[in-house]
Amino acid sequence: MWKNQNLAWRRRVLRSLGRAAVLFAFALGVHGAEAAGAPRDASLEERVTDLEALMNHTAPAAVHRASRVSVNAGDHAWLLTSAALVLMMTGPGLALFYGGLVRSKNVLSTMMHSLFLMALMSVLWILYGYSVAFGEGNRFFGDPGQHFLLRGVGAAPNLDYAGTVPHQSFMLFQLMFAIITPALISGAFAERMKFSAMVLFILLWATVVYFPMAHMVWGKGGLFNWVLGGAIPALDFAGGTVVHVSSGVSALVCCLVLGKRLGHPSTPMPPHNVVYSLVGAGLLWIGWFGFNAGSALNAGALASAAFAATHFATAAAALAWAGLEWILKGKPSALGLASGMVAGLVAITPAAGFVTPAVGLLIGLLAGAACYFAVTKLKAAFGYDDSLDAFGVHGLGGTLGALLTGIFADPEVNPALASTWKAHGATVSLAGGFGQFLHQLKAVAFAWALAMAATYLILKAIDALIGLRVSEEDETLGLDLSQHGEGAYNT
Amino acid sequence: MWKNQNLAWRRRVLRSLGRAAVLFAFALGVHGAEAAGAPRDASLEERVTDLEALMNHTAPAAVHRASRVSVNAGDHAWLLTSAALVLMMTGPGLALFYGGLVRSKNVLSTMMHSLFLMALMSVLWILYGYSVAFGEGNRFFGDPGQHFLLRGVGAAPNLDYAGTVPHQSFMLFQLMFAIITPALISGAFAERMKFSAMVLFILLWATVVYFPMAHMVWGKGGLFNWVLGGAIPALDFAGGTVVHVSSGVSALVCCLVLGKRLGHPSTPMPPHNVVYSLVGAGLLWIGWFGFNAGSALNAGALASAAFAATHFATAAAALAWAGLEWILKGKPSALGLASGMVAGLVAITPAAGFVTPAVGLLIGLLAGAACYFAVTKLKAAFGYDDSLDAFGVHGLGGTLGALLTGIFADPEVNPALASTWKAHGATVSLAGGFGQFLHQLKAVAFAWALAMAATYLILKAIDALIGLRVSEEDETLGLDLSQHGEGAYNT
Amino acid sequence: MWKNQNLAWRRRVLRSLGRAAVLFAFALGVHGAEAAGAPRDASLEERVTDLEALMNHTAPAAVHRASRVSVNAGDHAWLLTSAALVLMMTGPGLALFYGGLVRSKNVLSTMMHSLFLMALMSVLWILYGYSVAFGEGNRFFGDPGQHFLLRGVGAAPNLDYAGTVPHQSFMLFQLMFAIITPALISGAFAERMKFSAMVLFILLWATVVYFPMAHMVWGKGGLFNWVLGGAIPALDFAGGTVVHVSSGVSALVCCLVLGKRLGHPSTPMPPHNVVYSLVGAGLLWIGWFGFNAGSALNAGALASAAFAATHFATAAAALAWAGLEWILKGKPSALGLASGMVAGLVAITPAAGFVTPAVGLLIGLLAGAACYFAVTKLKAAFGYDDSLDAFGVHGLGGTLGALLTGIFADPEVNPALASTWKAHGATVSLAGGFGQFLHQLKAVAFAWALAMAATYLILKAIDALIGLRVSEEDETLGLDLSQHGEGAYNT
Amino acid sequence: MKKIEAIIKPFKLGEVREALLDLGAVGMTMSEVKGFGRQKGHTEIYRGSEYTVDFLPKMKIEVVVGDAVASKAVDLIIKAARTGKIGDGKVFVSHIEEAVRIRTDERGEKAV
Amino acid sequence: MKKIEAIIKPFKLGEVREALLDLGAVGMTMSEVKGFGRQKGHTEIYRGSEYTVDFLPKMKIEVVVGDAVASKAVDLIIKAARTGKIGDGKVFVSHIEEAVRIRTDERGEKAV
Amino acid sequence: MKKIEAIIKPFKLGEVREALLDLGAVGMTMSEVKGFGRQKGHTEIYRGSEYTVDFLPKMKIEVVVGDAVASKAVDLIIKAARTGKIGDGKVFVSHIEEAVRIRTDERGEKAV
Ligand SMILES: Nc1ncnc2c1ncn2[C@@H]1O[C@H](COP(=O)(O)OP(=O)(O)O)[C@@H](O)[C@H]1O
Ligand SMILES: Nc1ncnc2c1ncn2[C@@H]1O[C@H](COP(=O)(O)OP(=O)(O)O)[C@@H](O)[C@H]1O
Ligand SMILES: Nc1ncnc2c1ncn2[C@@H]1O[C@H](COP(=O)(O)OP(=O)(O)O)[C@@H](O)[C@H]1O
Repeated sequence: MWKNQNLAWRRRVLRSLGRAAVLFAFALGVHGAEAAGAPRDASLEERVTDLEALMNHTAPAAVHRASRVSVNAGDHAWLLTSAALVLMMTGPGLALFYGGLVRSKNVLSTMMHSLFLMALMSVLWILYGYSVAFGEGNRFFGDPGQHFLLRGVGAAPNLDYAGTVPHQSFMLFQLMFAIITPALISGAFAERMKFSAMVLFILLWATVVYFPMAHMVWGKGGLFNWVLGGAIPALDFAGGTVVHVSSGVSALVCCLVLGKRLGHPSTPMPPHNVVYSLVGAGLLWIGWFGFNAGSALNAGALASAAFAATHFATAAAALAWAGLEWILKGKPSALGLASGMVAGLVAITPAAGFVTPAVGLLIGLLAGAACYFAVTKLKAAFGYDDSLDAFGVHGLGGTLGALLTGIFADPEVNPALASTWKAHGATVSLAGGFGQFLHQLKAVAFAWALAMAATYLILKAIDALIGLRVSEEDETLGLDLSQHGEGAYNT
Repeated sequence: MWKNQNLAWRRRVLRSLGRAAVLFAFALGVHGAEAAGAPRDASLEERVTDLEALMNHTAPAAVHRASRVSVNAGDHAWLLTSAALVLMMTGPGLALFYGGLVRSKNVLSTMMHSLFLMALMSVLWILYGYSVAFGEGNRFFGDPGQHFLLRGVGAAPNLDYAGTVPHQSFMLFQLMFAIITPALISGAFAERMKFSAMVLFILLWATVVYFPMAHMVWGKGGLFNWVLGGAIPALDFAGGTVVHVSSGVSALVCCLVLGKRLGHPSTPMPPHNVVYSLVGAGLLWIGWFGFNAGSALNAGALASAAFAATHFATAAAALAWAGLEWILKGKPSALGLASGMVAGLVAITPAAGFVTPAVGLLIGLLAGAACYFAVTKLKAAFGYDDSLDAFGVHGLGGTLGALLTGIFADPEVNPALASTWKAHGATVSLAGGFGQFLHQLKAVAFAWALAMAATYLILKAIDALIGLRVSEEDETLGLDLSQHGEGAYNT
Repeated sequence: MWKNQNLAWRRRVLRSLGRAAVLFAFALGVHGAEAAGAPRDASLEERVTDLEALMNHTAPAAVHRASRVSVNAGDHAWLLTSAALVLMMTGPGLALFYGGLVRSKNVLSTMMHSLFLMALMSVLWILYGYSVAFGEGNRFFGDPGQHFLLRGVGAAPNLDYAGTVPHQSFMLFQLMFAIITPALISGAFAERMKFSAMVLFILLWATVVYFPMAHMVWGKGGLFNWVLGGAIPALDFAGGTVVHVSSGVSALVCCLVLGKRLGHPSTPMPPHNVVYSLVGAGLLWIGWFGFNAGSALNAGALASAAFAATHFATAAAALAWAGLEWILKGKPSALGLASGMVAGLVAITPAAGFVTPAVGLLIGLLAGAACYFAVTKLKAAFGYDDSLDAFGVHGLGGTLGALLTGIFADPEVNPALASTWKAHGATVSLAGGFGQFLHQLKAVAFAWALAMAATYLILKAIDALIGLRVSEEDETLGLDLSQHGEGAYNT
Repeated sequence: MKKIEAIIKPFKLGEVREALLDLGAVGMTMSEVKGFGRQKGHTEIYRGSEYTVDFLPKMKIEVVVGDAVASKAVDLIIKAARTGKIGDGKVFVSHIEEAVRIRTDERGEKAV
Repeated sequence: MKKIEAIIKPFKLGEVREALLDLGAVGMTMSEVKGFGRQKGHTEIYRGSEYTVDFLPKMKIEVVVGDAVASKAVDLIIKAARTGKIGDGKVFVSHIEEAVRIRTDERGEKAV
Repeated sequence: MKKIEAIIKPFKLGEVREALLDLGAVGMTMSEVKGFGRQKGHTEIYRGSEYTVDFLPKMKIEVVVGDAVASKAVDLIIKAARTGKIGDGKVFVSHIEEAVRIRTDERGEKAV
């Protein structure tokens, strides 16, 4: 009785809030539909077995019978912590890392790329992004309306994705990835893209590149999903193809389509505040523990392994980059060290939960060296103006990591590798080797192709529609003033 | 035998430390009085039921019988993490957010407001603050001596407040709230208040406003406590009235009593470093997950719901503020986006554990818009100089959030709403609606009244005693040099 | 079959990577050798007892029988979070704290000291550092080859060190301590040491001071280990002797051997950016919760106690330092407050898990005052140039804390104190008192002696070999340009 | 033409600018400088080491004007910048031989 | 000797420097200044309070040259600094009585 | 009166100040500038792009003194600022027609 009145009241309030409210009221009405049935009796032994399962980070067998406990608080604590860490990577982490690298007249606009996306991507996510990425659908994307306003995403774990934590927390954790990925691209078009064009670009890019890629690699039934029935099982622990290849390759297209910054390369454009970039790099390293070890989706041994591989790869890549500078240029630079860190973090991302710390170290060394040469030689050779090296670090580092994952994936680190392999027959080997290398290659190639084609088309469309670049005058004045009407530093 | 010698030795050492030591020795002596009796036998079934209870974030029934396990490590991990996150909101979060907004000659004094309170409030807390807030007492405040030097606050959970984590950790988590609340006020009197007056003001304000408000809303038997027997059950998940209304309204009184900064409004006083403010805002967003999702006091489904509502409200409010700027001023600013974030975080605070993500989004939209107009129109219309908009954002955002909580609170998100409601009879509805709206209104009105009256009286008293404002000369020179004898930037 | 092919393939790839690969292949081959035997049957009661044990943060008795669950996810979540927090202390925490204190021409080189060590120490750790510190060996150091490339450090808990989390996570947590300790020293030689000499120095110092000290105090069978059979049981919860005495005393030797900075003390060398230092101090405070409360190695009551003692000591020390400035100099400074925080954090480190919050407060007060006088009077009296007061704060604060731990250690806070005490007979008392004070004194004296002797010899050797100091010209130009070829700030 | 250099207290910048605008000046150039003079500096303390900062933040305004208005300009600046307290600053006047507007190549008084 | 002071748009610094080098100048000194002139400033908004920034960032180049090359130098600077848009800046020339190279104590035109 | 402008190496500021004080100067004004000269700049590298920084940080000291002491002042400054290494800087002397102390309206040599 009262409840109905209550709902009616709420509806009255909402109606007065205009058209948008219709959507909300709908969502409010359907919320929580997934309530579980009343628990049936379970024997004491079953109950103990259920507890043991949960403490081993597996959904209790009891879930379809009479689940008394469904969330492992330790797993959940780690997942929530990780979600916070991953968001911290974008703001303030990436915002500072990128913001320090540009000239002082563009620092706010560059940070805005990251900070605005924290808001924008969250809204896309709740509207259709999560549905496209993790809803049920075909092998390319999920049903865009399935989780509209997050209906059906509640307290109960989603057994397909993360059996011991609330589905809602899994959704939140994944959102943080959807936020940082497009923000990474912004390194390529910093200091010259119109803010309105940036917003439109990311909106479309997320819709046709990120959400589908996430579905293909991590979504149930996705083309490249290695545990939930993908035709081409590709290993991507925390986002080598989904996050780094997709963003890094799109970044390359961005700087090619937008063209160079005024004055590049004749005028030097050194970072206006390297301290910011070092702080940003530090926060990225810390936050990346949430990114990679959080991708275990529980606080078990796999999280530990991913944490370790991440850490040693990062250390090794930092030493590789700074060491090469030392050898080749005579001095190791702080920015070089920080760049190496990021390169290592990128390359270990797809591999983190599949390889030993020693292999992590090796991947880091290779990534540090490869990205160093990409940024110093390749960019110079081809002459594109990748302002903050989004392609050199994320595109190439991600590609390298994704391919090496195929070679070094180790069932002793991640036992799921062994079992899945058998399920797929002898020709499919997930535990490293040439077979898996080919799967990785296909997934990477697909990600390259999708990112290049989609980015190119979207940019061309936006250019025709509203223009991509700010005017020469605005670029000279700086984007902070011309796009946002504010200056970062005043006395 | 030896133990007595040991105590004697300790006392000897302590005595030599002067009069203060007497208090300490007393505290040392009584510490740990709450040791549990020896466990009595429990059946295997009882033991399993106890484990299940604990894993479901409830204190085992066994606690009065033969508790073998009393802390859920997952809940505890999340609570400790949250406590750290909430402290991070004050230092460096708020310190940077506020510090960036002032002129460079006042940045240290502004950061000092936050950092000094991290120390000061902690000492008040251990002396009497925690006792007043969470001790047993009347409906307005707890017995100030009950937990002197934290006696009686030990390893065993306090079943009234948080049944699956050590009482001590609950106390720590709550302390972090007591730290940030007065620090929020400092935005109103920045750039002109004497440091000594600030210290005295906060000391008194915390004593007569914060600790009692916390008791009334969250303390056992408090007037507005909705689960532990309050006469006017008001919902305040993580501090809408306790934290934001109380600080924001007091902020308004502060800027009215102190008067404008020299030169305001004819001389523009733009932020000296917007980058700092953006970093601060990012850290506030991250830290607020600890604030709101930590307020679930465990790592269960409620933490997940609070995390989600917080996140989407913040994103929506940021878009609302920046969007309004874009529409009305032609350009969305980075500082506007960041201000919107804070507005959303504030408004969702009382509602976080009671509403769905979709409602969170709605609250965020409303808060972003409301605070935008408060800061741009209201302040200009009334002409007070709220240096950093503590009232416009915290006072109004907090009020809005507290009232909306009454409307949108949803028992499907927080089942406790339904059960408590029944316990209070049909006239009392906690699950949203007009009845609850009235309760919220009363609590908010009470908080407004208390904050206004107390702040006014305290300020007047201090003004008479030692003066509130620095001299004109000191204000011109800057508070960093005049109050603290140091300059922030040197070459 | 396939597995062999797979290994062969991996080896083929690796061989082509040159000589280094031999080491890796070896490590890869032996990885995971510690696989447990198949579980034998356990009764239901045993299984419940095992779960209870684990939830009480103790390894299940079952581990040698038929362990079904071996990791407490809550404990693990807290340990991983703590590891991330401790790394954050170094980068960006310490990097910012120290970086702000130097002149702008040396900020990158100073931050580089911290950031480079994040990479360097990690590599030493995986090669032999962890083995020397925590491997089995004699009372002074562990077998350097035991855990080469982390073999034998896997998912299973190490029952000697941390029974409810993966051994690998314990190793990671300890690594973060090995990173920050040498970074602390850098405060003493900032603004004048050659980068190459710094690298060589830390490499040797970690090898002969840090890893052995960690073994002696925390390693199984170490000379000063109080729970695993040390001859002189010294209490050092989170690193009073291991971290702060060792680094602080070495810092003193460094500034004596290197000599003063050009212009010291006639030319004032004020911090170039106090804001950075305040942010750094804030991050240190937050991160230190991981350092100290994480050192409980689980999320039980001890973590709560360590968290509380840490927090109140820090608050008290900050007030003590700023208060002394207020009384003696007329103004409390922001940098003074921050310095007090660090002093409190340092002094409570050895005591954190052994003392009550009230005693924490007391230790903080003493540490704040003691370090204040060390930095203002002692340094001036002796005239050494400890650029950033690494000795005054860490050397003296650590010594004070380590000694006070002997006096105030309380079995009601840490029950292990009582039990171990009995095991050693009546003459050995771990629970505070004169007996334990003597043990502490011995350990501290040993740490002083080792740090002084080793640091002196290493520095002299490096000076002879490649020289310790940059040229006068380079020092005048600044280390950022002369050592790293980059400037922090550009327009 | 004359170049007037005025070293003033920073917070007086607005008033001096207004005064010059009232005079009809259409251009001026300003820079942040540090001044040493009778106004004694302040003491700062960093971790116990106390030292005096003698150089205080000042603002330097440079304006080139025609000979005719120079002395009027000086008077106006002085009036606007004065607080009567020590440290108010100085005005220096010197001769400028040539002035050119870069945009148009106009020379002499037309250019200022 | 003459002192040439040129107030230019910051991004023109490189070109002006090249021009002076071409002339054979071996030294110059540059500082960041803020200019007020016909080029109107821009509006900034912080949390709803809008205000005009009249002083725009400019670069001041000071170069002391021998009398012989002064007018040539002025012309080169003007050419290099011109965009033709308002706000291009000014050049002022004044007389220098003595110049000394600190290192060698050389005086006069040898010193510049 | 004469204006002495000295462009010196930043770390020599203290000594130059002392020298001027010894002479009896009671005021001076200082600013941070960047100098280009024979002293070659240094190379910086950011992510592989190497470039030369030609403009080095210098300190400019301006002091207006009576005609009588001008040459003495120049000598003292030179002595104090010299390291003998390239890049020591320059001193320029020019004529000042009028000086005014804002606070008191004192004019001429009394004002400096
Ligand atoms: N002889 C001088 N040459 C150059 N600048 C001067 C000279 N005397 C004073 N100044 C400048 O004028 C400022 C104010 O001078 P000061 O002696 O403090 O005050 P007052 O002129 O009111 O006595 C100084 O800080 C300095 O910048
Ligand atoms: N009379 C003046 N004295 C000193 N500086 C001037 C004067 N007039 C102009 N300036 C400087 O020249 C700059 C450009 O002048 P402005 O009037 O904006 O452009 P334009 O010379 O192209 O008309 C100004 O910003 C200011 O720094
Ligand atoms: N002709 C000039 N005009 C203005 N400033 C100059 C001139 N020549 C040199 N300087 C300034 O003097 C500084 C030192 O000059 P430099 O040629 O490097 O050394 P040195 O005078 O010892 O040969 C330069 O960095 C520049 O700031």
